[in-house]
Amino acid sequence: MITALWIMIALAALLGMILGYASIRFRVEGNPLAEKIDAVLPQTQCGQCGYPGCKPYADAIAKGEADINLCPPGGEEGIHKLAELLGVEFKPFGEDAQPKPKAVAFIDEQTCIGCTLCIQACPVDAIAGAAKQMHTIIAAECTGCELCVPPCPVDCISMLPIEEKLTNWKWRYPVYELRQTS
Amino acid sequence: MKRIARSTLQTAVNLVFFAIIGTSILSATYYLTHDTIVATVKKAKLKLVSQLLPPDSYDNDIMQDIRIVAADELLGTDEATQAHIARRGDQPVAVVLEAIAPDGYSGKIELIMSIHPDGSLGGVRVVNHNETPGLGDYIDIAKHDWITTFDGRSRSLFKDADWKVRKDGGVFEHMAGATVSPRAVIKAVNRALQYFEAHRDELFVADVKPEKGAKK
Amino acid sequence: MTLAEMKEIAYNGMWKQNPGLVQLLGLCPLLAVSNTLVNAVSLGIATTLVMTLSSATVAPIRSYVPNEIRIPVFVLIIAVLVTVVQYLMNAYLYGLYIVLGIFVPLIVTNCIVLARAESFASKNPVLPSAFDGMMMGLGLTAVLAVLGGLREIVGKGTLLSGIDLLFGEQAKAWVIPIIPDYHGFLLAILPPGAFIGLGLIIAAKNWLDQRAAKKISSQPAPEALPEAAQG
Amino acid sequence: MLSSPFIARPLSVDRIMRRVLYALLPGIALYVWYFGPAILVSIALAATTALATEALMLKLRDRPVRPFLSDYSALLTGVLIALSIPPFAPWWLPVVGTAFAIAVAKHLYGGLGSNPFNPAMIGYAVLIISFPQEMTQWISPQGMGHSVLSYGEQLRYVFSGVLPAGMQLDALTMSTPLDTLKTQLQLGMTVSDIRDLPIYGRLAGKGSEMVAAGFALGGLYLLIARIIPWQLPVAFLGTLFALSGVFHLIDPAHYAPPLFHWFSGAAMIGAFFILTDPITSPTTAKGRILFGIGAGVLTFVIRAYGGFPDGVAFATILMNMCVPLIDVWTQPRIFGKKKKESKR
Amino acid sequence: MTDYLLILIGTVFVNNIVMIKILGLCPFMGVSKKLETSLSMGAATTFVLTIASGSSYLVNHYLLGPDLAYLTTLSFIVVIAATVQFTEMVVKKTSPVLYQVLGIYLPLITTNCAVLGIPLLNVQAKHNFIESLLFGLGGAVGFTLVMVLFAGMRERLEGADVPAVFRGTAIAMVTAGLMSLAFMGFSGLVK
Amino acid sequence: MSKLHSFHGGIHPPTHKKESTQSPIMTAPLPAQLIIPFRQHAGEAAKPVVQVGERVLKGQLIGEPVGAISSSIHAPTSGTITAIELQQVAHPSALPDLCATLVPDGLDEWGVRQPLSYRQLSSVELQKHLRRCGIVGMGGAVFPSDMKLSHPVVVNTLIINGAECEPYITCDDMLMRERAEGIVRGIEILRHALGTDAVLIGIEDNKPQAIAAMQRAIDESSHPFKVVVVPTLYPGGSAKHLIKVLTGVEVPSGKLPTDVGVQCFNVATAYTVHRAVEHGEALVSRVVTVTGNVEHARNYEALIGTPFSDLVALSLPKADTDRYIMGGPMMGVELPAVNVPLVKASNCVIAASDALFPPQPPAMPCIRCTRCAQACPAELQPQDLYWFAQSDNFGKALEYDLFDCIECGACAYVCPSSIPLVQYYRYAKSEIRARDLEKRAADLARERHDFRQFRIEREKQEKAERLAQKERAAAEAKAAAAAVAAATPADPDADTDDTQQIRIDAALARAKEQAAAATPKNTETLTPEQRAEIEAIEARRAKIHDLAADAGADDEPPKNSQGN
Ligand SMILES: Cc1cc2nc3c(=O)[nH]c(=O)nc-3n(C[C@H](O)[C@H](O)[C@H](O)COP(=O)(O)O)c2cc1C
Ligand SMILES: Cc1cc2nc3c(=O)[nH]c(=O)nc-3n(C[C@H](O)[C@H](O)[C@H](O)COP(=O)(O)O)c2cc1C
Ligand SMILES: Cc1cc2nc3c(=O)[nH]c(=O)nc-3n(C[C@H](O)[C@H](O)[C@H](O)COP(=O)(O)O)c2cc1C
Ligand SMILES: Cc1cc2nc3c(=O)[nH]c(=O)nc-3n(C[C@H](O)[C@H](O)[C@H](O)CO)c2cc1C
Ligand code: SF4
Ligand code: SF4
Ligand code: SF4
Ligand code: SF4
Ligand code: FES
Repeated sequence: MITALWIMIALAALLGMILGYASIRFRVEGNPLAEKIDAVLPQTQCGQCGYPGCKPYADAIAKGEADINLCPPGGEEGIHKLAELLGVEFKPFGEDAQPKPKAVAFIDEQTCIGCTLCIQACPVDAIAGAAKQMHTIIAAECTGCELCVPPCPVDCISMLPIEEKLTNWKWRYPVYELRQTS
Repeated sequence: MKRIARSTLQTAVNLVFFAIIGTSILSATYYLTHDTIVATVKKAKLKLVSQLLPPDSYDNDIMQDIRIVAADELLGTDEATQAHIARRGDQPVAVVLEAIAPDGYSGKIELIMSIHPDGSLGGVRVVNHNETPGLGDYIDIAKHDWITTFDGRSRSLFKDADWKVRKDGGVFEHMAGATVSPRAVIKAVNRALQYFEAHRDELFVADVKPEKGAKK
Repeated sequence: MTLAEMKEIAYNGMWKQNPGLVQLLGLCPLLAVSNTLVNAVSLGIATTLVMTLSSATVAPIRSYVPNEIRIPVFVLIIAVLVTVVQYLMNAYLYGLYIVLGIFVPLIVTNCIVLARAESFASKNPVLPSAFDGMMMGLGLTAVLAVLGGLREIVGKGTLLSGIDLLFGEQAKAWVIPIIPDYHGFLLAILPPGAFIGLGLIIAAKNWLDQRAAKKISSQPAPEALPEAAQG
Repeated sequence: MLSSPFIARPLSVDRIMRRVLYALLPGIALYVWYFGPAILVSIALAATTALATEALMLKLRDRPVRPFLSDYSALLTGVLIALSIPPFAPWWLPVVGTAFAIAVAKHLYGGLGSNPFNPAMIGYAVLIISFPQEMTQWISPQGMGHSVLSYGEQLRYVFSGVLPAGMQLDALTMSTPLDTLKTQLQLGMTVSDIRDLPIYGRLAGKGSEMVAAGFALGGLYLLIARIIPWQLPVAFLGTLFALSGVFHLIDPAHYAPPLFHWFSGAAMIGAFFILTDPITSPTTAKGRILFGIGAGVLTFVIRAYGGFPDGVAFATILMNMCVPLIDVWTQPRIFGKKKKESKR
Repeated sequence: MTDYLLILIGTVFVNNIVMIKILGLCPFMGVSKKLETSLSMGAATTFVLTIASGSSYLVNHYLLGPDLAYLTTLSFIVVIAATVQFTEMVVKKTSPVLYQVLGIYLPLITTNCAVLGIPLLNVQAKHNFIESLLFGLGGAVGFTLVMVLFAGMRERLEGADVPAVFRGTAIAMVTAGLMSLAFMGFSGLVK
Repeated sequence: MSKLHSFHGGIHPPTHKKESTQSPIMTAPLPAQLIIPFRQHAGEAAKPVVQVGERVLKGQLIGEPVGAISSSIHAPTSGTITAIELQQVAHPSALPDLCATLVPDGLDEWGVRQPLSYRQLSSVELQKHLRRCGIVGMGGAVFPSDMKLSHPVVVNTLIINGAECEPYITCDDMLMRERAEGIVRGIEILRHALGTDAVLIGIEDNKPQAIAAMQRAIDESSHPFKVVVVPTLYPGGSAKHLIKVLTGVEVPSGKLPTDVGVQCFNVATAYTVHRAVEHGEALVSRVVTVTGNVEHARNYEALIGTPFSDLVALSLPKADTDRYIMGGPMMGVELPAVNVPLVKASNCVIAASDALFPPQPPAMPCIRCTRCAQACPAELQPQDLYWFAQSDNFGKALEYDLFDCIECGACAYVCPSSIPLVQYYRYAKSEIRARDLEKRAADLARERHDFRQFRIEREKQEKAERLAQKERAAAEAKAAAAAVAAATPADPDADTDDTQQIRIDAALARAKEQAAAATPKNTETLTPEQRAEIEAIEARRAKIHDLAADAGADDEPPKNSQGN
């Protein structure tokens, strides 16, 4: 009984010391993983994930606080990439977070009053214009995040889905019906 | 540097604290259950022996009447085992021996048997084996009563040539398609009997006490 | 602990986060000792006991354990509990103890025990933790029972064989021969049978879940219809 | 809209499978010649079960039944299982084995083309592990002078397990040449003593060596018709030959000669019909050689030291496990690249 | 020498820790989705297992002895837990992605049944120090081997038309079952 | 004779070339209407430079190149431009593209032609001329030929591709038979521009007449060109594989032939170069094979923009013809409609019917038989690529060198499971490209987002500084005022005046600031291109507005659908 105690005490003391030392010696600062996750996110900065932008969401995933299926702009592909990066199972979108077709914002300048509110809302500076002047969306830079839509006092911003042209046309997945051949 | 030292020490103390509590509880349980466990193990072995020897055929404490048997080729053992001796009055009734058949279909087959002083078998049981379930495992009493054919057999009744399965010209039955396992058992029992013949006299002289560290 | 919380914990343990089917933790005993119903349930109960106690122990001390020795301490607690259980079994259920073999001490390293200590008990108060431990244990036991029963029936054609190890000789009569004169399908009681059997059970759970999901998604439709008509 | 190319060479899966089935015919014919027609019952049972299970699984999986039933792959699996179990087995043996092979080893993975393990060999492995007794009772060749059952009696035995009065099962069956070799070696006989036993012919088992030769003949046709790649049989048989040759040279009393290994058990049918299953073997030339060598080594090791008389089936599924890795690690160089740097 | 070789062959193939002994399954199932991670996990486990079987031999032989056998489990697991915790800190420091990937399984190496199972089996089989080390190494190599093979198959299965209810873990279980079936082919190699 | 080399794989489909080589090339009659797409070449589409209603002459520029990789478009005959609008073109997507409609006036009146004597010209000047003439590769890739002449490294071998390996197509064959002299002259121009000495002309051995004609023309011209007869093996005409066969050199994956000192041109390209340089003729017509399910399979010299329907009608399609394929049966595309126009890339149109091209049986799963790998000239593992493509595992597909696939279709040709392999590869490739673009857009967005955060931070700081400054100024002013007040306590008027003045100053400053703020705020960081783009957007917006006004309210986003 007493020997048992001594042995366990000695063991515990030794191991405790090793661990205590190691915990200081191998302390990790910051979280490089978040960067990797951020690189996978679509950078739309739309906040649909419930976080104020992509980086915060990445941080939350890295900390294990957020699920990987919250970013609609990333699409299922994005979830797959996250799942792969993190080595977890793929998880489909929830009911409320389904991705929408890609779109760009469009300002009806007939209605635009040049209030600059949308400029302040746009996270990627894709709106050009000045106070009391018509505003324009630089389509190539617009990520389609829709953040500029609600602030507009005269509802002149609409989201136009990106239409298919020869330049962005994609080959379809080959679907062949397995016909019953007699 | 100081921080490291302090953290190191703190962690150690913490862990030691839990170790003390844990060890205490554990030791307590151990000592509380120790006797019961010893008794249970004994009871289990007695139950096994009772299959080989009717309990009313002897009157000594068979668990205390023990002889240490050194490892021997004839027994197939590679470390010392315990032989239990049954006596009625002062007369030896039987010895309970352990033996191993090394050449089963998939490895060793552990046997236990009782042998009367006249060299006849009280009974044989397989305690441990890895034979193919459904094929070679009929040597196990739980599956088949084949093993009881040994009851009462002895080397004076059967010559060496008889200690074989029928297929090889012996007297022992076997199941079609699985002769490896019974061959191994028969061979091992025959050898154990040979061992008994050679050591009959020493075997019935008991060592005093069961030695610690010997095989349970 | 409110009733709703309890329900949630119970549902998690038994179905949604079932250790054996979803979390895939605690697989070793699940697969190794599920060759008969009796073995399976016995080990399941032992594990449940350990889980309840360990969660209940970890919860109150969680704030006093520094992070770097968190695991050693938790494991130490679990090991003590397991060894206690082991000695009790050894003393009072010797036959079963021999059959379950190395898997009794291995409850220590049953992943699900530590996993619950880490992810639930170390963040919650005593009562919910103990309850969580118990429900997780029971969830595992349930899977063990189903798998054990399945393997026994397919493999041997019986149920409850080995019950005498728990209740003594007289219990031998309780064994139910499900398929009389059965030839025995050895695969089921060997390791491959364990894996495949668990795979089938997981698939069955998936199937039930999918069916339930389909029901849910098709149910609200009629309710939503009048609304849509208004709009 | 359809995409190019708009023309194709008229080759199809069912044609390939059919040719493999034809190639099995010489072996089967010799089988019947030497061991009687019981095997045909097994083949019929296994084939029917294979097709029925395939149809059932396709229905359950909501896939079209017709095109997959007529691709003959299930049939081939069934026939191969029937050929690998004792011809005189009770009726449920081929049925259970084939049903397991098709349902679990093939369709749980998505059916034709997706299964990582050779279904027939999985079926065989399941059977030998679950029913070793039934699986080791091989019929002894008719030529050996044992009394032979009439067809009716054979059928009756297969379906009800009842033998005509006075007939002993032992008299009809024997353990196979490989099995006998193994058990007799354990009893201290030497290889040459054992091979003097009446069940042995000139190369290997009497009768079974001819069956193996029949399979080899069919295999050569497949090889010439370019249905199977040469690397697999060559690497497998070569390795088996070399290994057994070396061991036989060193210790002829305890190791059988190479030709014995070639012509007993499933070596020939394995080399040409089983290892070559395209779905479960590697796709690169180098990979196929590795696969064949691995299977050869495993077969020899299991035959010489293992618990099963023949190792071909286990060697096959053990190597099946390695196929994805072999494929990844033996990717060939592509046009315009120096040497493929390893993928990982 | 041949004895040692037989121990290795025995633990890697014949009595493969995962497929035949059914130990260490949780990480086997959990960390085998990708080849790379399974390799890393195998390496980490090999490290821990070898150390664990060596150090627990020392603990058992020099500290405990036959009288304190009841402390075996307790002392082994504490030693193992500390080793793992140490490894965890080092991995966290040196490879954050690996840390994230091994995730819950890294602390769970502690509770990888194999890591406690092998030392306990060592005690049961009365192995000496070298044998204990080899047994640990062989077990770990066997673990890594089947995990890598399994990961390879799972990667390929990703493209297969697996029935919906079997997708994911169910088919992985079936695959593990068939692998275990294959491993039974080794039975009898080392008696 | 130099030693021939070989490449892995390849197939021998039935060639069906006899049908269309029975009669000589015929000049197709002038159609009633020509439709000329502005995107006929690889790279950026040309920009229209004519107005609707304008009369143009044959060879007159109607679309000018935009950007580096682009080419010119010319009027194929004289007539009036009646429309510039979106019209259906020969593209598998069946999507419309910008085209000019030209109604010929029947005069076929050439505009200015400017023949050059190339020997005096530098390579750069020649390139400019070819770009002006709209010369692009006629071998199928329609890559601007001028770009292929401008290369930074030394090219020591010029390879002329007369292989024409695809079944059915015979336009190069006929061109070589009938216009070998022009081709040889064109080759000499190309050789001159590249500055090479060695010229190898690879022709498959199933075209003996073409080989003889070319050899004769070379002998007559006394250029040291070498005609090399190569074995018939599809896809022996692929540039990289022809180079391998002729020189033994493998063009490294991801590299261009010029990286190994070789350049490759099609025979028809050489011929158009000859026409452009020595006759000053822009590329306004080409030879095209019409074959397949027709009564008279033959080759036509047709104007670019001729509707295929006109050409096909000349050859009398058989009754059961139900679809048309542009290009060969191995790599061609099914035409979305038969009235789409002939473009520079159109070497062949095949009338197809189920009897001629039986529909593929339903695809079975891949059985990993590796017949595809044995046939793949790129030495890929098509079955693996397929496995990854069909399960959307694009990362792995890339790892297995998907982009080295030349889409030759050899794999699908031999596949016993009848899997449309090439279609899977095209699908995977276009998904990967799209994802690449998305990735780049995301990177850009991240950059811009970060920049914006930085800017906001900076502005905040500046504002704070300005505020501090103002406060400081105010404090100073106050102090000064106080001082003044203290100095002149007896003069309250002066006091008010001064403080008034300060207030006014402050107000002025404020106003100025506001004015500053009103200058376009978000435009300071824009590059000139972006400014240009904004202008373009304005223009486009105006147009869309017009359209919207025309279309009425229907085009509004359907608001009610979201109304719940
Ligand atoms: C997988 C397998 C397992 C076997 N297991 C056993 C066994 O456990 N015991 C046994 O005696 N024979 C076993 N055998 C049968 C032996 O190989 C051998 O055939 C048999 O013992 C010879 O019996 P016979 O002389 O009656 O033919 C097994 C055979 C196989 C194929
Ligand atoms: C996977 C497989 C395993 C087989 N195993 C054996 C075996 O263990 N022994 C054997 O003799 N024949 C075996 N066969 C059957 C032989 O290939 C062949 O049918 C044999 O020549 C029949 O003769 P036998 O009855 O004398 O063995 C097997 C066949 C296959 C396909
Ligand atoms: C599969 C394949 C087959 C080709 N076949 C030919 C051919 O037969 N004749 C040809 O001139 N170009 C063929 N090409 C195009 C050549 O690779 C190359 O683009 C062309 O010869 C370059 O000449 P150009 O720029 O003058 O067109 C083929 C390309 C591919 C991918
Ligand atoms: C050359 C060749 C060999 C084959 N060998 C086997 C075999 O050994 N076992 C089997 O089940 N199917 C075999 N098949 C059939 C088929 O490939 C198999 O059923 C697939 O594995 C089912 O997906 C073979 C087919 C071919 C063409
Ligand atoms: S939803 Fe996606 S795109 Fe939007 S902010 Fe969150 S991570 Fe970025
Ligand atoms: S313009 Fe609008 S939709 Fe586009 S990026 Fe800016 S805020 Fe988002
Ligand atoms: S299409 Fe691509 S993969 Fe197929 S043969 Fe041609 S190059 Fe190879
Ligand atoms: S040819 Fe077709 S079936 Fe054969 S491997 Fe290639 S893709 Fe698969
Ligand atoms: S229970 Fe054994 S590893 Fe998890």
